[in-house]
Amino acid sequence: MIELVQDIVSGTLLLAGAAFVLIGTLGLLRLPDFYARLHGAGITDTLGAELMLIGMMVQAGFSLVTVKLLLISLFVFFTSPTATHALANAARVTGLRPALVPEDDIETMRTRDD
Amino acid sequence: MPEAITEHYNYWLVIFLLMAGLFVTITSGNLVKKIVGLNVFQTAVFLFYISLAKLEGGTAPILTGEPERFSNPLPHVLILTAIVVGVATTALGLALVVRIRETYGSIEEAGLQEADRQDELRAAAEQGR
Amino acid sequence: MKHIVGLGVSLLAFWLVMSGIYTGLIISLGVLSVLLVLYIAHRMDIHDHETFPIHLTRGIFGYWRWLAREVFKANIDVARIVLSRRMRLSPRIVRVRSSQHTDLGHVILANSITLTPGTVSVEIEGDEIIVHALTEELAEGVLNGEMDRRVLAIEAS
Amino acid sequence: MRHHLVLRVVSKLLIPFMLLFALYVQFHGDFGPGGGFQAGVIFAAAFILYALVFGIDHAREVLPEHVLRYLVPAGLALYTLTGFAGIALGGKYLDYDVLGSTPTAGQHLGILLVEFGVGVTVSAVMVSVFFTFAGRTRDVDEEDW
Amino acid sequence: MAPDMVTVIDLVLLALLCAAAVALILVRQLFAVAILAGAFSMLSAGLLVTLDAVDVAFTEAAVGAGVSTVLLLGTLALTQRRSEESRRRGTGPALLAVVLTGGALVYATTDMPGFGDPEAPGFRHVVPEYIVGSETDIGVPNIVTSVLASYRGYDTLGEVAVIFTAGIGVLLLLGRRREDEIQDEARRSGSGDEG
Amino acid sequence: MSLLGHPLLLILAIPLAGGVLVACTGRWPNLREAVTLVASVLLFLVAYRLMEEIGSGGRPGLVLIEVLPGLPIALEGEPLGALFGCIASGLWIVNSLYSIGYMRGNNEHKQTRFYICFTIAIASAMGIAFAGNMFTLFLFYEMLSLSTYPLVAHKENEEAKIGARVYIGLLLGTSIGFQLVAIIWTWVAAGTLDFEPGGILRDAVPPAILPILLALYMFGIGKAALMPFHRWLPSAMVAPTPVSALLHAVAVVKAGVFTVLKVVIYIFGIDLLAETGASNWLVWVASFTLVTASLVAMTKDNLKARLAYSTVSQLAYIVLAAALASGLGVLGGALHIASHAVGKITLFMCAGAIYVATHKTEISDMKGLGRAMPFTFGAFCIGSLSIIGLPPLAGGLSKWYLSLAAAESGLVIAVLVYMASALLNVAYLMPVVVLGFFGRPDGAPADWQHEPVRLPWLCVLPPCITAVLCLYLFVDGDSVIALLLPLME
Amino acid sequence: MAFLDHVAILQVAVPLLAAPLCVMLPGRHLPWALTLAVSWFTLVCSIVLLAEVSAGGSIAYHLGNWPPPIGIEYRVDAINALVLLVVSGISAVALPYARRSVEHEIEPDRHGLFYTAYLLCLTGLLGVTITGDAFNIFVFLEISSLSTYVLVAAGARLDRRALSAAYTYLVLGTVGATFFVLGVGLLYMVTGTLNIADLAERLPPLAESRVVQAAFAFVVAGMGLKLAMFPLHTWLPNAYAYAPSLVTVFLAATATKVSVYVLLRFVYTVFGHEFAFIEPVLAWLVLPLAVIAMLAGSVVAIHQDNLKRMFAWSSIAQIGYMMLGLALASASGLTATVLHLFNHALMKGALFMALGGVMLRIGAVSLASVRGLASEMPWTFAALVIGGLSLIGVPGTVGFVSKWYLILAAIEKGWWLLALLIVAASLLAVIYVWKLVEAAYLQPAPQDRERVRDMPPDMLIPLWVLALANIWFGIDAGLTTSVAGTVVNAFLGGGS
Amino acid sequence: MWTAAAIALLVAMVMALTRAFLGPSLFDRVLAINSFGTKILLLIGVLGFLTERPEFMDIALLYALVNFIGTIAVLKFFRYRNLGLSSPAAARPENRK
Repeated sequence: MIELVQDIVSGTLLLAGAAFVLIGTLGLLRLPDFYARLHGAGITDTLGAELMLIGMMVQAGFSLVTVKLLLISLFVFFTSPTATHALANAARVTGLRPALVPEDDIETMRTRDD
Repeated sequence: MPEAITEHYNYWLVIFLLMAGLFVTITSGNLVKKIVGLNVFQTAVFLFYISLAKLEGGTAPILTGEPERFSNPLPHVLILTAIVVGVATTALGLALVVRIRETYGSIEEAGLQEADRQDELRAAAEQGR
Repeated sequence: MKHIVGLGVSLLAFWLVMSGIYTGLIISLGVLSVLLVLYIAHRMDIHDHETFPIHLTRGIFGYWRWLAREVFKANIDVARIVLSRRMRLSPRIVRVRSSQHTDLGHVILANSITLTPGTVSVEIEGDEIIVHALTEELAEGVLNGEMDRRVLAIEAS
Repeated sequence: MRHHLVLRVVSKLLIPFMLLFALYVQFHGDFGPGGGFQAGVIFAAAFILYALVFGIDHAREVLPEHVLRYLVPAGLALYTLTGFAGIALGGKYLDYDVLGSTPTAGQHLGILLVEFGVGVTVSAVMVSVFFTFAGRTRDVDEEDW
Repeated sequence: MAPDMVTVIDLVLLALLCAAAVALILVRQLFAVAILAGAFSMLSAGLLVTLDAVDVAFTEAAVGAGVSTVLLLGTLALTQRRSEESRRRGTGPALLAVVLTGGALVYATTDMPGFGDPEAPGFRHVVPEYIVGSETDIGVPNIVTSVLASYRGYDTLGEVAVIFTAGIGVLLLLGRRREDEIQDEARRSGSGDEG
Repeated sequence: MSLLGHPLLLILAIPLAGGVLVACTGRWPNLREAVTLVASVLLFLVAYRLMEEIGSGGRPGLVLIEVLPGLPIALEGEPLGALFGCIASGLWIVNSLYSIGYMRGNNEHKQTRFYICFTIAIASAMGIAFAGNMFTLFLFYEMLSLSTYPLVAHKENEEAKIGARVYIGLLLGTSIGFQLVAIIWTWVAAGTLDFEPGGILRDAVPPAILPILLALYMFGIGKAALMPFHRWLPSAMVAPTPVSALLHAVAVVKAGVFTVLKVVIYIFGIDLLAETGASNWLVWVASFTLVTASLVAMTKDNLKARLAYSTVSQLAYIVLAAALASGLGVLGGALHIASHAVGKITLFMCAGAIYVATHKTEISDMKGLGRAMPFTFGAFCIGSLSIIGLPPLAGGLSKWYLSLAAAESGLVIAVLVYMASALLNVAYLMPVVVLGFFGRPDGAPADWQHEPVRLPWLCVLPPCITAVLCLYLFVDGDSVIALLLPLME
Repeated sequence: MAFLDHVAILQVAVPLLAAPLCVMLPGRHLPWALTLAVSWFTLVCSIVLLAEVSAGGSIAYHLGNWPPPIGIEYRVDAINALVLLVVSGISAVALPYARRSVEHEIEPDRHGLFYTAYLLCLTGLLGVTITGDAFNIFVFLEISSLSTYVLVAAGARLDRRALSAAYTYLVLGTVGATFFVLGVGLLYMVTGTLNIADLAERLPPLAESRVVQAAFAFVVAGMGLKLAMFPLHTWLPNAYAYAPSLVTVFLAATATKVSVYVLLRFVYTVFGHEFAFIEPVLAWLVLPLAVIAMLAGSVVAIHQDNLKRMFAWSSIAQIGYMMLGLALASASGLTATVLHLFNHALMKGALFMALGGVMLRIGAVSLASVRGLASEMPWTFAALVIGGLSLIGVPGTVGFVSKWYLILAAIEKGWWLLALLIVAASLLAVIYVWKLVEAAYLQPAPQDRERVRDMPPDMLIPLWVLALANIWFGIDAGLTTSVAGTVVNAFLGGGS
Repeated sequence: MWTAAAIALLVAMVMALTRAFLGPSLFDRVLAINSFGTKILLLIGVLGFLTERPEFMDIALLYALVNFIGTIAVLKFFRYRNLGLSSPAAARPENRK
């Protein structure tokens, strides 16, 4: 009985996570410019990954694997926004312009004293 | 799928990989790319070894206390060693590329050959006097 | 000192939960390893409050709960945009005030912004965070200052 | 200017765990995947991260070059000496059986020692390779960019 | 059911690897080459996991994610970003060599034990002794470790020597600062040599 | 007899030790040349004693070291070798004397190197003379080529360089290219390389193959200067005259024809050749060389060049004799080695003396010179007559036996060639003598017409000695023939 | 006695231990002294080993005390004892020579690293030679190769082309090693073992297997790259020409020899010459390539101006000789190969040592720059001439002995043309050696060159040791031929 | 369920790799690869469950820890054109000791 619940819960989480991963990657593929794609990738990294990891944790029950999964999710939680930020920052420093941003915003970017 | 394919598809893809890596290594005119090609080539060979270690229905060769069918651990060991060798080669190759760039000002094979030729001519001219 | 002990304890815990093998040898090796890492951390000079924000533990879980909800909502929004046939984007760059007093606070805010899909912090400039947002609504979500307040709150605790 | 605030903070948080994870991998090679080489690489990766974020000069202060100079050969020497220990104790080269009271204990000790040797050399080499690459400044030609 | 899925994953990863390899042939930008190399490493790590080679996968992951990309970028930082190759030289002979290599291997595959075939000699000879011995002789659950460090510990010693060599080599090649080198150069050409 | 005192060892050791001593005493020219002379005299004494021992039927042998399994460096005395050794060592004394005069008279550079190489060359010649098997012979043969290279290139100018290049190229080329192959073939076929009376190839090689093998040997022995591999001889004329004497008379070409005879007698066996007719083709080649070289010699105005072609022609005499594959032929060939040696060395030393005195090389410039240098031209005359084959000079004896052999073989061509060549000899040698004594110098009068010719006595004496030797060899011909008789069996 | 029990492993383990110690040593002289001591120690080991196995037996040493197919085994028989002797002997002779040469050519603060790399190279070569395990060969091959790349690149201080040469060598060498690994993998696939003796036992029933055939192809191709078999030789000339003198001496004398040894080992021990498919490969592929190498290498050598390059090309030709003997697959042919392995090391060692001395004195080694130098450096050039004569194959030198057997092998088979081609190749050698001789002895010295002294005695003595060895083993070839005979018996006599 | 997750991940990987190939900017590639790494991590986790081997988690953990080093190197690469020189942190006076 418990196993069944475990299966259902973990399955749901897993599939939901997988769906978000897919959507996020679709965004990565579809969105028009680099800055926009960052957001798409963000979906994968956050909700998709975390949900899947939680799903796995549920499946694993109380064990060493769960602990490791928990650690993984923690680290992903810390590193993925950092990486995204670093990348965005690098792009900005190099002067990559975001598309579809109103002029004045671009000006904001330009006036940086780099 | 016919048996011949199911039994060997893995090898064939690995072989394709190997050929691609070798191709890049030989034809690329850029020294860095050559090294990367070499890496791909080596990786393909590693995968080849690991493929031949795979056992149908087997599992990672770590004893768990239950009787199990394990994939062959020996190629894994060999490839561990080979990967290390590969990394070492890559590091050394890249270091060489850096030095080449510093002394020649180019990391293109064509540029290098041209420079070497110039060296030769200069040496000949110096000694000719 | 407080920080280094805190770091040590958490490292030891990390080892113990990871290890799963509790023989004398392994545990003693673990202790040695933790000591080594602490020594290196000491040399690296990274065992200040930023390394192991032990002082934040009280408020952080509450914040995470809130953040998780925000992240979830934003995710749905962005997912909808991605899935829509014509992606209606109005990307923009906005400057978000970041009223935190510490670097750590700024970082928590910036990372939280990045974590919520639809907004990515591009740069921290003084007391402002430059954010790229996918749509106007999403930009509003960070501009309203709610996140800033909450981060301030845990920072203060 | 406070670029990379984020990086700095997150790295500070992560690096100790990476280091410890490396050591975990080092000492749990008997039970799961991993061993000296992998541990060495991860250990080095942590250092590389530190050097990337805090600068190579800081990293050199943490791990001075003269220390590195001895760490690089130390691991290999440890490994080789373990081999010679086998001979000294009446066995063959790299014979671990004679190292301990029982063959199994000897094997354990031997494996521990050699894996540690691997780890030390690998991490030291990786770090020093990175240091040499990153520490080599070059006048940037604008045309290259 | 489960093994089938593993097979599918295996196949897809391999196909992606091949795609990455082809892309590598086509790309000119060195930075993209570096990035592709990273992808390549990740894919092969994944593939190695599906092939049960966890230790190898672990190594590949550590190396690929931690060191090689950084090294490649470091090299690019010290050299240049764009590959200037305008034409490929000697594609004909190269293709011949490549095709010969591939042909020889494909020729060999027609006679090989099948993929995963438990009757392959590799599973019959020597290895059973490792599997038994790892527990009885050595007492280490990870057979790879016991083979690596004990049965074939000497190979591993060689491996450490190789990595040591690389370290020494890089130090010998790049260990001096550029300024020292330029000074050395000037000194040599200035004073000349005496015996 | 202790090994160290073994005459066969001494025969190698004396010149080599002489070489070392020369190297050590290079700074004091007088001492250096004294060493050379002492060594040459000692060597001749040993060689003479050996000849006596062999003449009385002794066959001393000595195995030095086994290089490869079954292939030792072995020395062995036999009549032909004893004769050659004796001639070479004897002429070395004369040539040393002459060298001293020539080198000093000409103020040549790097004299020490010259003397060292000279001693090594003599040692090699001795090694060839007393080689116990084909392998040892080959070893010393190559040593001879190499040690004479610096001598040929002695002048170190462009001309010398090119000449020496041709010299070493042809000698090494033919010896490695043909001779070595032939030797190895022999080894494969016969399983031995020892010199054995009657040959070692009987039943070892199918008769059809014998001519090919013989050709490999004959062309491989480049020192015998069989056409078309004769070019090195004229090229080597750039060398100082003592060297030319060494090449033409003492060591090199003699080593060549000596090897030819050795191969024919001890490897193939006269009988085998006679039975199979494997050497018939050689008759033609040798005859062609003989006649052609003589004709070419006539066209040369340079005295040394003319003498060089004369040598090519005279060598062909001996090869032709060997090709006749008869006991008489062999005897004649052996005799001709000796007679040509003394004759030719006389001629060369005379040519050298002329050069030292007047720096003249062209025959047309020597008109009337004989009157200024009567001794030199007198010796030249005797030498020429000996070469031509007039009794009572050495050449008369050898040519007599050669003609006999040709007649005995029934090969008309051989007879014709010998006869024709005697005439040709006259035609290219006598004009020198005639012009020298009776010619009237044309053009501007040369120095030697006004003041007496200054010549070191060491340049005059040696040709006179050898001229006398020409006579002596004829007179004492019987003892030489007695020595050689065992060859005819 | 413990030393005798463990001599096989000490041979490799001692230099391997010395390498990390060497890098810790300060200064310039200590690393050199350590390297010297280790080299001499390995020489002693290899002499002991050779003495023990020369009766035809073999020594086995089980590393880690695991019995062979399970663990790695060291197995010494006549052939690898001989190669060990070559490697350690050349190293032992070269090191006294090295001190000044390295001081001249390597930056003063890099000597520790340089000698460490050298020790690793030595270790690698010895390890490849002595091991009885196919994969272990690869590992030690890579130790030696990686250190070789570094050592070659160390020549960049004098000529930057050393860098590009090292790079080319690295790429091709790695491809070669990877091919070799692939071959070994295929063999493992069908036999389940990596031990060479075990492989030899398990392969014969698989003679028809295509996997084995492919494995053979890969091993040959891989080793062909490593040993610079024509047309896979492209890395060699520049690598030898621009490497530091010591490195050229050591590599030219040993590195390719070790690869030839590995190839011999695989063709004759692992596969066994009775394998049906090997004969045609040898006869129709290796043999023609060897002949082309012999001729083409010499022809190219004739046209070189840089003397190190000239002799590097000559090495390619000489490798052709070795491959030819191997491909002839007869007793004499193999004898020739084994002898030439040894002999060529002596010649090239002496030649490159002499050139190193020239480099030391006048800083260049082109034909133009050595004009008239013989009178200033008489001893050096005398040794150079001896080496050159040996290269030509003049009797009384080692070159003659190997050429003798090679021609013998060709004639035994009745292949006249081949015998003539071999001879023709030696004649080509006459040409390039003579170019050098003429330049050094017969040309006037250039005006702008200052007069120089001959090499210092600590460099001359090693050089002359090798030069005299060239003559000694050419006159008394008993030792080498008896070892070669043992080897050939083991390879051809009654299967494996 | 695991199968579905695995397939979804594979599809996502294909798409991410496509983005990496397409570019157009370098940052797009890096982003794609970074995201690709996350997927590999997840895939390895899923594989661990598929084959019931918990050891795989260590690999996933490794990726979680080190995957972003590459991205940071890219950042440094673009920002400072050098991996070692003048780090941002070192540039801060207060951080210098």
